[in-house]
Amino acid sequence: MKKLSIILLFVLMLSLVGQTVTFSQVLPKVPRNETLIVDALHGRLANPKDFNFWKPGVSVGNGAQQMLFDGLWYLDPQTRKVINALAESEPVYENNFKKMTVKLRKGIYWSDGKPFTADDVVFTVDYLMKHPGMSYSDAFNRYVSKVYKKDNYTVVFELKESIPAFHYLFTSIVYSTCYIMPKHVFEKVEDPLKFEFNPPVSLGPYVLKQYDPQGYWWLFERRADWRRTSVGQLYGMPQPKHVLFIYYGPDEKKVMAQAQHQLDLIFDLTPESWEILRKSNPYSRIWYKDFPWAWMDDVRARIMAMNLEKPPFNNKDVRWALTLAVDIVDVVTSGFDGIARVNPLWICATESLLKEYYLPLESWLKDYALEDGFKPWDPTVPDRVVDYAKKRGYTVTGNPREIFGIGWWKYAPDEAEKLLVKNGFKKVGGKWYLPDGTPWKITITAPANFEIHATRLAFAVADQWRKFGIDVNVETVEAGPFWNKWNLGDFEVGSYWQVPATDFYTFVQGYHSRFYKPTGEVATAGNQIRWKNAKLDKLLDDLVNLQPESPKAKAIVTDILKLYVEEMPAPVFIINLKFNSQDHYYWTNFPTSDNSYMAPVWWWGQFKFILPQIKPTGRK
Amino acid sequence: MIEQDFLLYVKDLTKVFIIGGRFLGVKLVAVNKESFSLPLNKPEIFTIAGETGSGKTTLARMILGLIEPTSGEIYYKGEKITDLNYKKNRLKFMREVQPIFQNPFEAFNPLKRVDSYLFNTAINFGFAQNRQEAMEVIDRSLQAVGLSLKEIEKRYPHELSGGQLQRVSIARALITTPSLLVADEPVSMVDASLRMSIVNLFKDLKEKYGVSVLYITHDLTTAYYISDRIAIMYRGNIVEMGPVEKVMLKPLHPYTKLLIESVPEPDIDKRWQGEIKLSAQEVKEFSKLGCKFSDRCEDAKDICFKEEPKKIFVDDRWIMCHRYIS
Amino acid sequence: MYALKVENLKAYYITSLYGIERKVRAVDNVSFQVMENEILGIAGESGCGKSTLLKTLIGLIKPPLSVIGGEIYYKYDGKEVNILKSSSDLKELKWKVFSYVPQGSMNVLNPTRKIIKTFEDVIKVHLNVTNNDEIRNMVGEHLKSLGLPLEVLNSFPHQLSGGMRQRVTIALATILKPKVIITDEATTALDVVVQRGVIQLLKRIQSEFKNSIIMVTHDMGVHANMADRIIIMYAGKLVEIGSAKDIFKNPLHPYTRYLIESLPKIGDKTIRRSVPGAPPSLLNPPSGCRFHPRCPYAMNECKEMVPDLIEVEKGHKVACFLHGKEVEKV
Amino acid sequence: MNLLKRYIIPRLIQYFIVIFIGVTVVFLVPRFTPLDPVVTVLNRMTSYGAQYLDPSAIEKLKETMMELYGLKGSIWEQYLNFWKRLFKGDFGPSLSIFPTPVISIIANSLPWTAGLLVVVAILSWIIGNILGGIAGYYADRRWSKVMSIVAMSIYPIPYYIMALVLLILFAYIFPIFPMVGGYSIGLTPSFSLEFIFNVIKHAFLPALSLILIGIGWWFLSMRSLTSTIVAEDFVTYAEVMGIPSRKILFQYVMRNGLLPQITNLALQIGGIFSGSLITETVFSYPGLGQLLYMAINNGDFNLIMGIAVLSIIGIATSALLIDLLYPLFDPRVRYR
Amino acid sequence: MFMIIRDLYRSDKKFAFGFTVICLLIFLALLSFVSPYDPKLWNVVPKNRPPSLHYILGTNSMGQDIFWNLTHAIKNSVFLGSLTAVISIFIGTFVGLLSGYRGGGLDRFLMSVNDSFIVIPSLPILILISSIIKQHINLILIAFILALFSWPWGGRQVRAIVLGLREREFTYMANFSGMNTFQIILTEHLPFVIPWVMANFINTILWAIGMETTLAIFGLSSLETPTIGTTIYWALQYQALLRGIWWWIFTPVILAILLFVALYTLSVSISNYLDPRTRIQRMRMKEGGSEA
Repeated sequence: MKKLSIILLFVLMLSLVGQTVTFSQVLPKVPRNETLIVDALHGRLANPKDFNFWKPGVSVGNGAQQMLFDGLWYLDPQTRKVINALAESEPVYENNFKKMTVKLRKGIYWSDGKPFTADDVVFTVDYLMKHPGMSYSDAFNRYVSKVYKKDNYTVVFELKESIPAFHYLFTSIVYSTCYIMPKHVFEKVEDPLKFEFNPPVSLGPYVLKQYDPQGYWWLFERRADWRRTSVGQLYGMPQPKHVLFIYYGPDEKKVMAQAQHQLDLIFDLTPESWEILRKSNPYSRIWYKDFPWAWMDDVRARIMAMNLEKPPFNNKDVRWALTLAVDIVDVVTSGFDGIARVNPLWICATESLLKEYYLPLESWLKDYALEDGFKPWDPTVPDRVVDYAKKRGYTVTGNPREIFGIGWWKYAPDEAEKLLVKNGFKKVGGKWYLPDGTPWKITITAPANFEIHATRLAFAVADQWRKFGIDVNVETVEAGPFWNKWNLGDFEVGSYWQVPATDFYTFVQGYHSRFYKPTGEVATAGNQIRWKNAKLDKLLDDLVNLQPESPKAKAIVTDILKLYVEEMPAPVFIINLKFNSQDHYYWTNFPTSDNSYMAPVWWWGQFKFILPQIKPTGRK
Repeated sequence: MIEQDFLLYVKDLTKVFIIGGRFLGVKLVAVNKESFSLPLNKPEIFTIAGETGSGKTTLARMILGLIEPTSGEIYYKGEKITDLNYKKNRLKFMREVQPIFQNPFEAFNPLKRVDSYLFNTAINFGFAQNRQEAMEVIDRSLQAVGLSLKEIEKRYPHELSGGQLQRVSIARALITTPSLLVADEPVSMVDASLRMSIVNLFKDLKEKYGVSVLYITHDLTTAYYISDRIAIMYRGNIVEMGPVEKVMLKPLHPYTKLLIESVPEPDIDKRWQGEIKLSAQEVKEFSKLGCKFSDRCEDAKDICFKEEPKKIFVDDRWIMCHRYIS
Repeated sequence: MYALKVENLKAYYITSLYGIERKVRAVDNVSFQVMENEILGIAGESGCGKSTLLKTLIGLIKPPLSVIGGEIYYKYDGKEVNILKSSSDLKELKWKVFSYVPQGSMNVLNPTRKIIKTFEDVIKVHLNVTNNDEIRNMVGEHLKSLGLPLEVLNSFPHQLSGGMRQRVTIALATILKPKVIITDEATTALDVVVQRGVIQLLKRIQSEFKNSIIMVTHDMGVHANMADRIIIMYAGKLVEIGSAKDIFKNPLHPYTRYLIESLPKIGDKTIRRSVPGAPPSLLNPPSGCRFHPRCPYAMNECKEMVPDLIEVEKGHKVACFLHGKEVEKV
Repeated sequence: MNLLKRYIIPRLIQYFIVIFIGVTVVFLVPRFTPLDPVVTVLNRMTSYGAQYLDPSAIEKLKETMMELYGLKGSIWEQYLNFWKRLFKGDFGPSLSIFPTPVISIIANSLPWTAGLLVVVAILSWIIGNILGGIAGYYADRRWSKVMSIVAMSIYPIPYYIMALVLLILFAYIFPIFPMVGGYSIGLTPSFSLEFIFNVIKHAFLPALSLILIGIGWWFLSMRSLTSTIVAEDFVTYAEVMGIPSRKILFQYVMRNGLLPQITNLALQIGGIFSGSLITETVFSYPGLGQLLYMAINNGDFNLIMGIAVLSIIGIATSALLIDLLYPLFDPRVRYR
Repeated sequence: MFMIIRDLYRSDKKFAFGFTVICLLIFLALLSFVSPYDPKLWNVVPKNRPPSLHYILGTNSMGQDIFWNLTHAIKNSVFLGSLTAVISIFIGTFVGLLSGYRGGGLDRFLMSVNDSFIVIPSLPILILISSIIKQHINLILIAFILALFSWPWGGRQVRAIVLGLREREFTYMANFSGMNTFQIILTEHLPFVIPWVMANFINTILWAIGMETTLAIFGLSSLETPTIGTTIYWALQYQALLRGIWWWIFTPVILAILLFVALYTLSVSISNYLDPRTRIQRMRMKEGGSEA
């Protein structure tokens, strides 16, 4: 035993020495410096050869949507810019949003040489409508009354009702969208549910060269006719000749792989894994050059969702009290080592949305007072986090308010106590009792293994509430059961990611009381916290008839955000962190904080537009 | 009903075992349609003698109800044993018929005190209501075998000699005042120097307490010494059965003769001469046609190899041999 | 001329189990000789030490058994070899000079190998023959001479009957024609007819090879039938040695007398009595003559002193104060 | 005929009963839980933001999926349907990667699982038993004790840690072996020497980690088996006969000790169908284990059932086979 | 009892070793009751400190003292293992005794159920069950689930032994002494099965601790309860291995090894001690009696 531990210690010593050792082995047959190696989002796939994305069970994050498919529009959340990909321009609505006309880009060809035309778009919609069980089938049947081409490059949709955001079905906003099918392939397919679409005919700038039948990797090769794609027309040649999507396994292995320069882009790491990588590979970078490194412009934020139908969480005062009982800086520093951007409102505090919504609301927030006159806003949060970082010896460059957020709610246990006492709660011997005299116990439901930041937030918040005097238990739940509990409302407090960003318009629709489902029924519309509010209904009724990005719509969004603060249905803590590490050893000019031309996201479809902008370093 | 006139009446009893491996198992007729009886009013010691595998132990276990016969019937005082062995009647039956086993060190669980079996028997069969009463009952039957409760109380089997243990075992059987003891090789594991103490005990039981004994043994010298009647078994058949003096001093069946000649006598003037024929694979003999002994019989005739001989009554005994038919 | 000589042998079981130490004097100061070309019977109750004696004779001395004192000499190439002194000598002697037929042949043959394999092993070790055909011929010859069927060689032990297994074991023990064959209750578990066959086989082997057989059994009938000389053991000691005739016709020791007289005979229904009492524990053997608690003739001196083995007639020795007053020297 | 009636048929009946009970338990366990594959799939879709739909469209989608997944109807109906399909050798479509048939998913991964685990099972069985036999026979020797201590110390190391340490050692610090996959990217599967060598190189670390743990187990059990066999009469008699100890060890002691181990080996080989989850996770090695884990996480009843049923049939069948074939190994069972 | 332990301790080196280590571990487990920190709380001590006088085994990345957490881990792991073993052995032994003694239809029925549980692949089903009931999971529940899959092995083993005992003469003797089935299996057969049961008991403890570790590595255990498994889980979560926080990851591993070695040697010597053969030998040695 002693021997064993000595050997293992020796191993660890060597690991420090061995960090610089490079060994080319993952790709013996393809030149490494012409290849970009990307972490596969979904891990291992059980059906790696299936590229029929329009089937419900097919995942596209492992290269298909980035390399092979193309959609009409992309909305980049980092810059809030719309990229017109297959569409030449933004859609034109007529007839009170009951008709949408799309102009298509010309000179685009499928990888098998067939031209891309309006026929493909029309076919995609018609075909999916005809085949129930396929993705989007139900959606199109619900909205589309007719789709036809006006000419080879113009498509007209006639809709059953007024839908100002219909084009979102074809816009890649957060993750994926309805990509366009090749008519000449699918028209021969009788049962698309049995069709594997392999080899895939691509519209994107790459073709599938090889894949692992066991689902660990996919190798893509740049099309010789890359110019005849939307990417080629808009941004020029994608730089890597090959792109390999590969799943290395657990974080340890991703770290080791990037340290050996065998993995250029990683989806997401734990803070600890990033710490190791940061120290072992000087070429690794995420977003900020220094502390806090991580990319914090993701399109979801982490909340403590309370089931508003379960007492005492149906009481606004209780929810506010629980919010004020949390020292956000403590949560951020103990749970995340200070690597976080606080996110007080019901919209993500991304780089662009901070400017668009947060700053205009700042003065309102400062003045906002609870019913008893207590002003909860705390603008000192970013400075306190910076203080912590300095104490830890990190350097922080840049504006703390842009990095760490403009502020959060005060840590005010006194006020929290006041709110609770007002509602009949009692604190005896440092422990809280419910108005009925029983000890107050809260169970926080958190994801077990699949969302590590949510889990850590749950533990950190639990820590805060315990210190406040509540008996808190954290139950960590596996993905399957977690979704079930989450959707059925089988939780008191749930730690999850649930805040809209660029998709605010569609996202909040689900909170309309029309779609309300009581606890115990599946909340299909996304209102898992069971929030019912007449004021909200009214605002949503107005919003749904406005074009998403119009100034009027923005005003309503702002009203919804205010309403949210008043009601505090679920405190939002921090925006999602992503430790999506880039290795600048073979390739460089990935999007970073000082070059934020696009969201640094390799699992979204828009990754194809980053590829022409990166540069080889010339290292072999 | 004829069977009511007997203490034990065994009729056409057959037991077939399937022995051996899963693929090459052999059907083995351990007991082949055998009948015999013990009289009701006159206690006697009836010996069943034979070699290993002759079926004598199987016979005993069927009588005790430990294994079920393949066919045939056993009547105890006119009642079928298969009926008696239903749960309710089982205790009643065991009160009447008790076993003595071969190896006294095996018959007592080595991890338990010897007296626990005595107390269990006394209480379970209703001969005593409590430990105090049981002690009396037990002591009485221990006295009958020449022991006392003091000698064996709280002792473990290994603390007693084989002879003592076997006597305890008999004393336990006596607690229920049975009419029949089935003693399966009761002395074969007891040292020769101590054997007679057990054998003499059976004689006493018969004479003093009127207990009949079914004495199963391969030891012909003790069989001769105590029994009234004897049955010689060979490969599942009783080949010769009759009064012990007749069968053992004037054996008629060639097997009985061979058996009796083979007993090594403690007399240096009676050493064996010549050699005898032995079988290599006994199992095969069980499924043999004709007389099972024909292969080893010195004057076997053709018919001996083909036909199983019928039983006939010759010179006060039943015998199963072609030589005496006609 | 002796083939085997045992002098003042003391073999004790010394065990220490869970903190309890004890010494079982299984063989206590035993001396005797085995002559060439004789059958020597050793008789006694279970627990008298006769099996232990045999274990030491074949060098199977493993803890907890240990030899405290004494010598065991075999004659080998005209020399006296003390197997207790040198383990390489013991190895040399095994099977060539002495062999062993154990009790319970069921378990002494490897259940997963054919009989011939075991013969091959033995021959390869001791004779440097490596050719399997040659071995097969040799073994075949041997079996034929013993009147055993050749098929047994290709059988597994479980295919054979108990008697046949015992005879195979005897064949195995005699294949190298050793000077001394040591048998331990070799016929005990067998049926009388089979027992008779085995005894006759042993006798024939002895008369053919002119070697010595040590025959341990508690069955006096077998001794009467086979033995040239007989040793009576009681509680780890020799109490009487003599020719078979002496022992049976004129037993001197009260124990021997009991042994013989308690045996029933066919055709004789006179009442027989067992030896009274129970065999003693070897852990704490009785003082003085170990038989005295069971002896009807016990005198005072019997309780205190140990009688020495003295020659009463020629070749007939007894250890009993009824026949001599010599006290054993320790 | 007699043999068939007397032994094989009852054994076969028992075989089917055991499979029936086992499969039923595995069928019921996930269904008596709140796991709902439809909700899981819906959530995955909406949480990745795949579909920008009016909530009412999601309702409709849910209905469609229930229909397609065959989850409509009572449990009893689903159960009957399941057996009907099973008799046709069909496990239905996977629910998480709908509608790929479960059988093709399994068929795709099974060769890797089987290839690795069978080789590992046999190798560790041989090595562990030989070492265990030697250590048990020479139990008093110093080196034997050292071996036992090493085996006792390796066996309880949590397998994940063992695998990870091996990986860090030989794929990272000394990058001798690859970190991921069953063969190198760019190679096409073929029976060429290059490919086979490549596969072996990839399988080396996974196999090594499994063998190390496996050896520990076989070692310990064989050692204790041996210690009882050494006390048997036939071993003592062989010693008395002067047979050399090496021969006694292999022909007398180990030969008898291995017999019970054969049954255990058969059960282990029968159990490979559930794959080796941790190995596959740590070494990113292809196989069934991870598929099963993903299936569990996604509430993919059909895939769980497919793998579990195969596993149950696998173990039950190898138990049956070993029962029937055991007489070939053990003459004691053959003739009695 | 004390005497037995003393005798064993003096005469059996294996026992002495195993017993010493177990006592040490039990002592550590008892220390958990005076632990200055609640194992559920984070950030009670500075993070990532290597072992020192102040923090004997260092601290982890969650700001917990590893030594004090470990005292809880030992207690919980051993409790889990023991509870699993008790349940599993209780069912397995009873089923085995009954099935073996009664034979016939009951035997066939019980063994079919028994075998069905043997053929069900346990790890996946354990993962499935524990992933579903994850939120309610606690050590007692885990113990019950684990027991569900461990009893059949013991059941088979016990049955095999009883099949041999059933034909022994003392069973018949007990029967003819008027004893009923339960009396016979409990007083006649159980003592013979006890050494197996003991060995099985300890093996089940080890198996359960190992299984819990495996489940924990997948995050399927009660993560807030410190056990050997969850300690490893958190250490892996925080990449203790690659970050060189060796004191965090190797402590539970070494603990697992110690526990295994100690329990294994104890199991060998205890089952040897309870073996009927040695028991009889021992009784003989105490009382005298014959041998040789």
